[in-house]
Amino acid sequence: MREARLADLESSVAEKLAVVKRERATHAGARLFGDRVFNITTFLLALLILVLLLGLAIALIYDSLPAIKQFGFSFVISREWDPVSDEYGALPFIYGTFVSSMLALLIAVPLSLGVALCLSEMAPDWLSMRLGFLVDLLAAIPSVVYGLWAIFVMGPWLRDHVEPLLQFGLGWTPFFTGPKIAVGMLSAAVILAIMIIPYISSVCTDVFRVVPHFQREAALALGATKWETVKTAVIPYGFTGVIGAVILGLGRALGETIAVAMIIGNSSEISLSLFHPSATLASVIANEFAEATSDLHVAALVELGFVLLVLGIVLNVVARALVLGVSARRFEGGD
Amino acid sequence: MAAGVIGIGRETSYRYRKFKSDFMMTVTVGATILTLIPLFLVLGYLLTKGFSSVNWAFFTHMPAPVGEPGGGMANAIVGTLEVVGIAILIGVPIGVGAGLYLASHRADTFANTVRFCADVMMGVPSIVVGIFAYAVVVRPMGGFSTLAGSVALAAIMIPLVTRTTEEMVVLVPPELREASLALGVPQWKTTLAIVARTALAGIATGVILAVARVAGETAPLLFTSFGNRFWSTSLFHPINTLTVQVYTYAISPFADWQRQAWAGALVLTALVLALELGVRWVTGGSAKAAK
Amino acid sequence: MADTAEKLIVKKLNAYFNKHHALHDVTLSFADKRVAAIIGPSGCGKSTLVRCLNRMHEVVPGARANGEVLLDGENIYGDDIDPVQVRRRIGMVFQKPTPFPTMSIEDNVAAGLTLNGASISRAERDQIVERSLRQAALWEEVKDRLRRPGASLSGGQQQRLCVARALAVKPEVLLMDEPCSALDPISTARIEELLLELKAEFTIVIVTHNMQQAARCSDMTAFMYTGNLIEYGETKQIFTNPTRRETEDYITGRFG
Amino acid sequence: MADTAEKLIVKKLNAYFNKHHALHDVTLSFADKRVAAIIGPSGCGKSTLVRCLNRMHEVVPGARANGEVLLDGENIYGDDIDPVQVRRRIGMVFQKPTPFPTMSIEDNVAAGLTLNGASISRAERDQIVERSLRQAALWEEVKDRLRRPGASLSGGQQQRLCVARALAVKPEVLLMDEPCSALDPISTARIEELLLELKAEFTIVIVTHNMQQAARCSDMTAFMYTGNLIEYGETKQIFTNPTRRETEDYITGRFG
Amino acid sequence: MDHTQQPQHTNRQYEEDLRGLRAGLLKMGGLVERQIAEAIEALVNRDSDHAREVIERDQEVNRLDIENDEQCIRLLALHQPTASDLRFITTGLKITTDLERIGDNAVNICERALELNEVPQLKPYIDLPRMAEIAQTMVKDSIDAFMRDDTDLADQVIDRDDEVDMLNYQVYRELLSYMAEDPHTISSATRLLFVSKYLERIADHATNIAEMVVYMVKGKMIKHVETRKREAREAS
Amino acid sequence: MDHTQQPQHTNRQYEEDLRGLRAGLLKMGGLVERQIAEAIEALVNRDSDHAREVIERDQEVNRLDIENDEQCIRLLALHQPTASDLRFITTGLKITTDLERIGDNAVNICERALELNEVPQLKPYIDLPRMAEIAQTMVKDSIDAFMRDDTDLADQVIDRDDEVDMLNYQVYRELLSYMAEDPHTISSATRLLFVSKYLERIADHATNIAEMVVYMVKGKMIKHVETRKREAREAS
Repeated sequence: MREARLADLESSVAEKLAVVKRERATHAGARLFGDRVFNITTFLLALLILVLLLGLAIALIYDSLPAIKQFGFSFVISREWDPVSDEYGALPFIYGTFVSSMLALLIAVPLSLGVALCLSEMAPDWLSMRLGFLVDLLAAIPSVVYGLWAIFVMGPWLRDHVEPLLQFGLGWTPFFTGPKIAVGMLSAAVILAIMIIPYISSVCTDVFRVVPHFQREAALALGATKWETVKTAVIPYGFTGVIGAVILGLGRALGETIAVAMIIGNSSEISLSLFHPSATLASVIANEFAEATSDLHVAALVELGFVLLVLGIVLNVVARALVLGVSARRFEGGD
Repeated sequence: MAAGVIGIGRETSYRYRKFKSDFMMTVTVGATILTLIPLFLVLGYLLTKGFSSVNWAFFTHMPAPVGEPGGGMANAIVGTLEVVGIAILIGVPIGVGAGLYLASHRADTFANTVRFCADVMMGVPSIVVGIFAYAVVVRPMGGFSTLAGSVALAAIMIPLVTRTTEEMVVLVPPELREASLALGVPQWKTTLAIVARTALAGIATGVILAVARVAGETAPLLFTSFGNRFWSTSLFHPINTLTVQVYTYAISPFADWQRQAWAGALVLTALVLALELGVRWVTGGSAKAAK
Repeated sequence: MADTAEKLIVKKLNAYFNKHHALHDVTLSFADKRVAAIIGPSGCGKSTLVRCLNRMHEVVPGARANGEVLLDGENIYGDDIDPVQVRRRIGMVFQKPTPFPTMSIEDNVAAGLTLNGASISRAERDQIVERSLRQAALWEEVKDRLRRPGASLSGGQQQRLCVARALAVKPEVLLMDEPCSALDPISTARIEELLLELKAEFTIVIVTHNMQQAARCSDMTAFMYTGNLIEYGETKQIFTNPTRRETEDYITGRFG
Repeated sequence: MADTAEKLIVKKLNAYFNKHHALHDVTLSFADKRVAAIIGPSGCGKSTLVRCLNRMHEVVPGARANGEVLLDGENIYGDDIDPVQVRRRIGMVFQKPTPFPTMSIEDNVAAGLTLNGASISRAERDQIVERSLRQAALWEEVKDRLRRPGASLSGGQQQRLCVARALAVKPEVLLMDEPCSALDPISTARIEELLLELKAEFTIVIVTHNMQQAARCSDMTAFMYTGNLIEYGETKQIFTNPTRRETEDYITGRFG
Repeated sequence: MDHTQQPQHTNRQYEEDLRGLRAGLLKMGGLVERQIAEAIEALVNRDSDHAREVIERDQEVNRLDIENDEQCIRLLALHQPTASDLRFITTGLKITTDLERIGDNAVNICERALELNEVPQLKPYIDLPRMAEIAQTMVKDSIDAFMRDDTDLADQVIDRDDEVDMLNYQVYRELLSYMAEDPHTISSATRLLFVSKYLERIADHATNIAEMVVYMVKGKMIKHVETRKREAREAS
Repeated sequence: MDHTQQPQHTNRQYEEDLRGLRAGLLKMGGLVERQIAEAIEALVNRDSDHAREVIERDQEVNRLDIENDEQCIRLLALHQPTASDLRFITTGLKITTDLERIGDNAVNICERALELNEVPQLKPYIDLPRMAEIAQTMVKDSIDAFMRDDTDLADQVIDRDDEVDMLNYQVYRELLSYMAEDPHTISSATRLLFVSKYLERIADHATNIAEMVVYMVKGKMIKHVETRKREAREAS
């Protein structure tokens, strides 16, 4: 009984398979059609990304044309930024961007490496997961929230506790002179550092975690201590990734807008003192764009945006070159 | 004779090596603690300062004029959801489709160019994307609008989603693709039903993280969706968002507004963290892979 | 058809990876209901040969092949032949077990049918799943957990699941590309045993870098070297009295 | 010291992974200048045993071991013994070749020496590098490209590079944990040949899942099963006339 | 380590090939026993046709010998046997040769029988059938010992060889006296002498098999210890 | 496929073990040749001490037999030989048995010699030394053929067996006539008959070796084809 039913089933299945096969034969064209439609659709979507970036560049160039025509190259070397007299030079913001970012990296990179090594080498798995999660939370907090906290909590605290100390110890240098106020270059750099640490440390942690366990074991088996293992096996193996992480952090720092705009003080003066208010490319756009009335002012701000875009592209290319260079040395040798 | 070359006497003393190792490893622990302090401080202030201003009115009322106490951010909350929602509708299909394309064309020049563009886009400061949206949407349409804000956020999301999708799909072992082809399944169906399906969890995670990221953006919205003190859900008018509202209130000199800013920040942070936590809860902590 | 008819006849098959000429004029034939093993040192073209037999070779960018492969007399490299169809008649199992991770055990087995949109009833589907799993000697081990994910099985079970999946579409020939190289000895033994059972119904071609495996479970053995078929004959003859010096040297462990 | 003195004596060694008891009271000894092979099915504890011999076992979280392992009579599990120092006397080579990818070939070989920043002269360093590479039978192949990265070598060469690296710190015992399982047959043959040369100077313990490999190149063979040492004896005796039924069954392919 | 009780090989082809070898050897053993019995029968009954039949049937023995050799080599080449399996196969390889030579000896007996049938019978055969019976049992027991890994039985076979040697010596003395009495009988007697010698050789081959069984089971070569003992006895 | 010209094995231990087996077999072959020669020398010279020496030396042959067997099994167990190596080893396994039995036959000759020395010499030995010489060369050539994979030489050995058979028959006829003439010689004559038989057996063993060499080289069993031919000749 059961056998008979099974046999029936079997033959009906066989029939259906045969039908499917026959259909296949007649629908070979349709099948290829499916492949073609799919390929063309995804191709067009990919093309859209190309168009987006090109459009971005073209729109920025086009909108900044009045400023480019007016100031030419002097735009990037001029220290004057005066909307009242329609006189625009970007140097203070380029300086501000550069200094605040570098300072932030200086603070963030060592700390990030420390965090990454602690999470990948020291903490047991369960703890490492939780700590890593907390660090990632730092990255998730919106920058406007950091800005808010910086204005009301961090800035005043730096002014009251850190800046006097710095001035006492290092007041003889040009970097720690002038009145101690809550907003300024130093505050901006510190908040930037706090904001980029999770990015750098999270990438570094990942990079160190994917260092194969056998690489560590190889070093341990040679009689290495924990630190020697890190030095011999872990850091060199992840070096490329660490570079990538630092550049990623730098990119963040350069482009960060709102938190910086809220704490840097927005002054278009260039001062060596880190206590002095300053401004970055992004912060000045954020502050002035919506209120800019003169066409030249808007064009100048767009041109600042264009400078930022160029910086972003350059950084990306440099990162690629560095990373490729490192891996090329690794895999092809450099004698 | 080479025999004695690495005699123990020549080596740095083992005691010193051990000390150095322990010291360095302790330093890393210190760095971790130092890093986590700001997190707890930020969260602590948000909770203490924000909670006192969060009440029912905050969610249901419109912003109050200067000098009048009370009021809320109802329009900003709805606005944020609307701007971000439309950005998802624009950005996710493009990002996922382009990601699939990149994943199946790893080596050709066009794909490499697109991949490069996506990477550059990710590195472009969000405020620059705001200028772009201003140039292509705001100015042609004659004014700030919800749509302009969404376009800006979508432009930020697209490269993120594209690259996540590609990476997740590439992680799918090529053997799976071959196994499916060997069963006589056509290419496109293999890509969708096997490869993309296998990477789905990762792709979804990436998408959610991208959403969390743009939901916290302020800069690109400053001169696209701008801000609106009144109720608006129209695509073509300015719209209020949490981030812009918090920014405006934070830099205002009024204590009432500053209090409101803390409350807004708390809600905003809660929203973003909820997305992050949700992803983590769903994927069991493997959200890392999506970055 | 007689039991030992030639199921698959390969004539002057050449294969390339871009400029690299990977197979040179390979000519041999595989008998129905027999296990044929292909052995040879790494890079000798044994995997390429077997991947040419169901047109999987050309899936890799830059790879192409020409020559004839006759399946029951029909050239699968003919102009009007759809490779997708060929692959339904000639199944394949790979080096690494490749269960589809998002699918349950039974969905994996039925994947070849459902992905091609065959409309089959639940009962039919269940029956095919059971038959295929039985053929792959996996039924007893998994019948109580068919809904569990395929990836929850051990490596050896996963490989047998892949065999079941290949069998579900009722192929005539089964190609296996080093199916045991990722498995432990016990799982390997299971797969080898399975081979002996499957040959009652299928034509089997297995690529292996393990000479002993070829010796243990094949009826015919082909020895390949630098893309050439050096010798093809009965396994016992190849292992006790090969006619070519190259085979002799390889078999007895006298490598270059 | 006589040539066949017991170099390493293991007494009642027990090892655990968290709750799992991986080695049960293992007692055996390894003679100087001999190759001992450890065989057994997957999960029998053979890798665990060999990793206990230079205290690499405890590197894995949750892993611990107790018992005695006497190296020249000194218990390496003694209270005042630091594992880091033990590992300089007992070298190890792993399953996968593990050259440090960022280092050149010569830096890889010298890695064990320069770990702690010990200052050795260029000449001394070169000399050790050459000696170690010669011992590992790799010198002729790489002497013209010592500055090239270790990862540029083939798999088999990488594994010999790892052997050279282990030898550079002049260990007394060399442990090998399935050193050939990731290699092709020709590279495997090279490593096996190397073993025969190295035993002139070192005590060698090799774990292998390949019985034939143990047969080919060891003097003594230990058979392990479910964490127990079942039998230990001369390789020829184990393979022709084992005393324990379990060994017999495993050796002749009568699994479970 | 009785083979019949051992767990099966995981590789079924291997198991089957081993079984094939066992069957081949058993069959050959049985055939050879029959050859011995019938050769003596042909001799005793002076039945030349029967003798020719036995000679003809030796081809079957030779065929089995080749088959068993091939099977052993097949097993060695394809299955890489070790331990007890290896000892079984190498012992099989040697045993098949011994069995084949026993077969040859049966043929030789028949050849002598044919020659003897040309002349009148010398005397009634008493000792020779007895020798043949013992030799035949020894062959049977040695094969049984082989199949059952039974060293006790093998030891018995080895012990019984003395009996055959003694009978052989008796026959020899008896025939010598016949020849001395009547020189006409010399031709027949020497032929009978050879028959006795053939039987003694058959017993020797059975002993060899038994010794190899002991080696196979215990993995220890005993044969030449025993041989020397035996030789010492013979030489005395 | 001369073994000496083949490329080396990648596994040096394997190569060494194979060389060890070749050396062991060569040594045993040489020793056995010497045993044959000296046994006949002892017989011809009626030198009992010499005969006892030969008998004593058989222990050495037996030792080598065990050694070679062990080496073959070692090779089979540890190196999984195939193809020509496998044929070489299995042939070696069988050859060592043949050589050992040749050694036994030499011992038997000496035993008869000792017995013969108790009584006066029957007649000068002419055919026996010639037989011995041929048998000895056959043994030597068969071993050479084995070592050099030389089937031509092996064929020669097989052919030469006929010569020995013929001589054996001659000796047999001659001794029969002696016995018929003088019954007192019966005891000695039968012993010489046995010696002749032993030599014939030695030649048979050499022939067996040669046949196996042909198998080894050509991978084809020829032995029983030849055997049948020979048997046909003998029976006629």
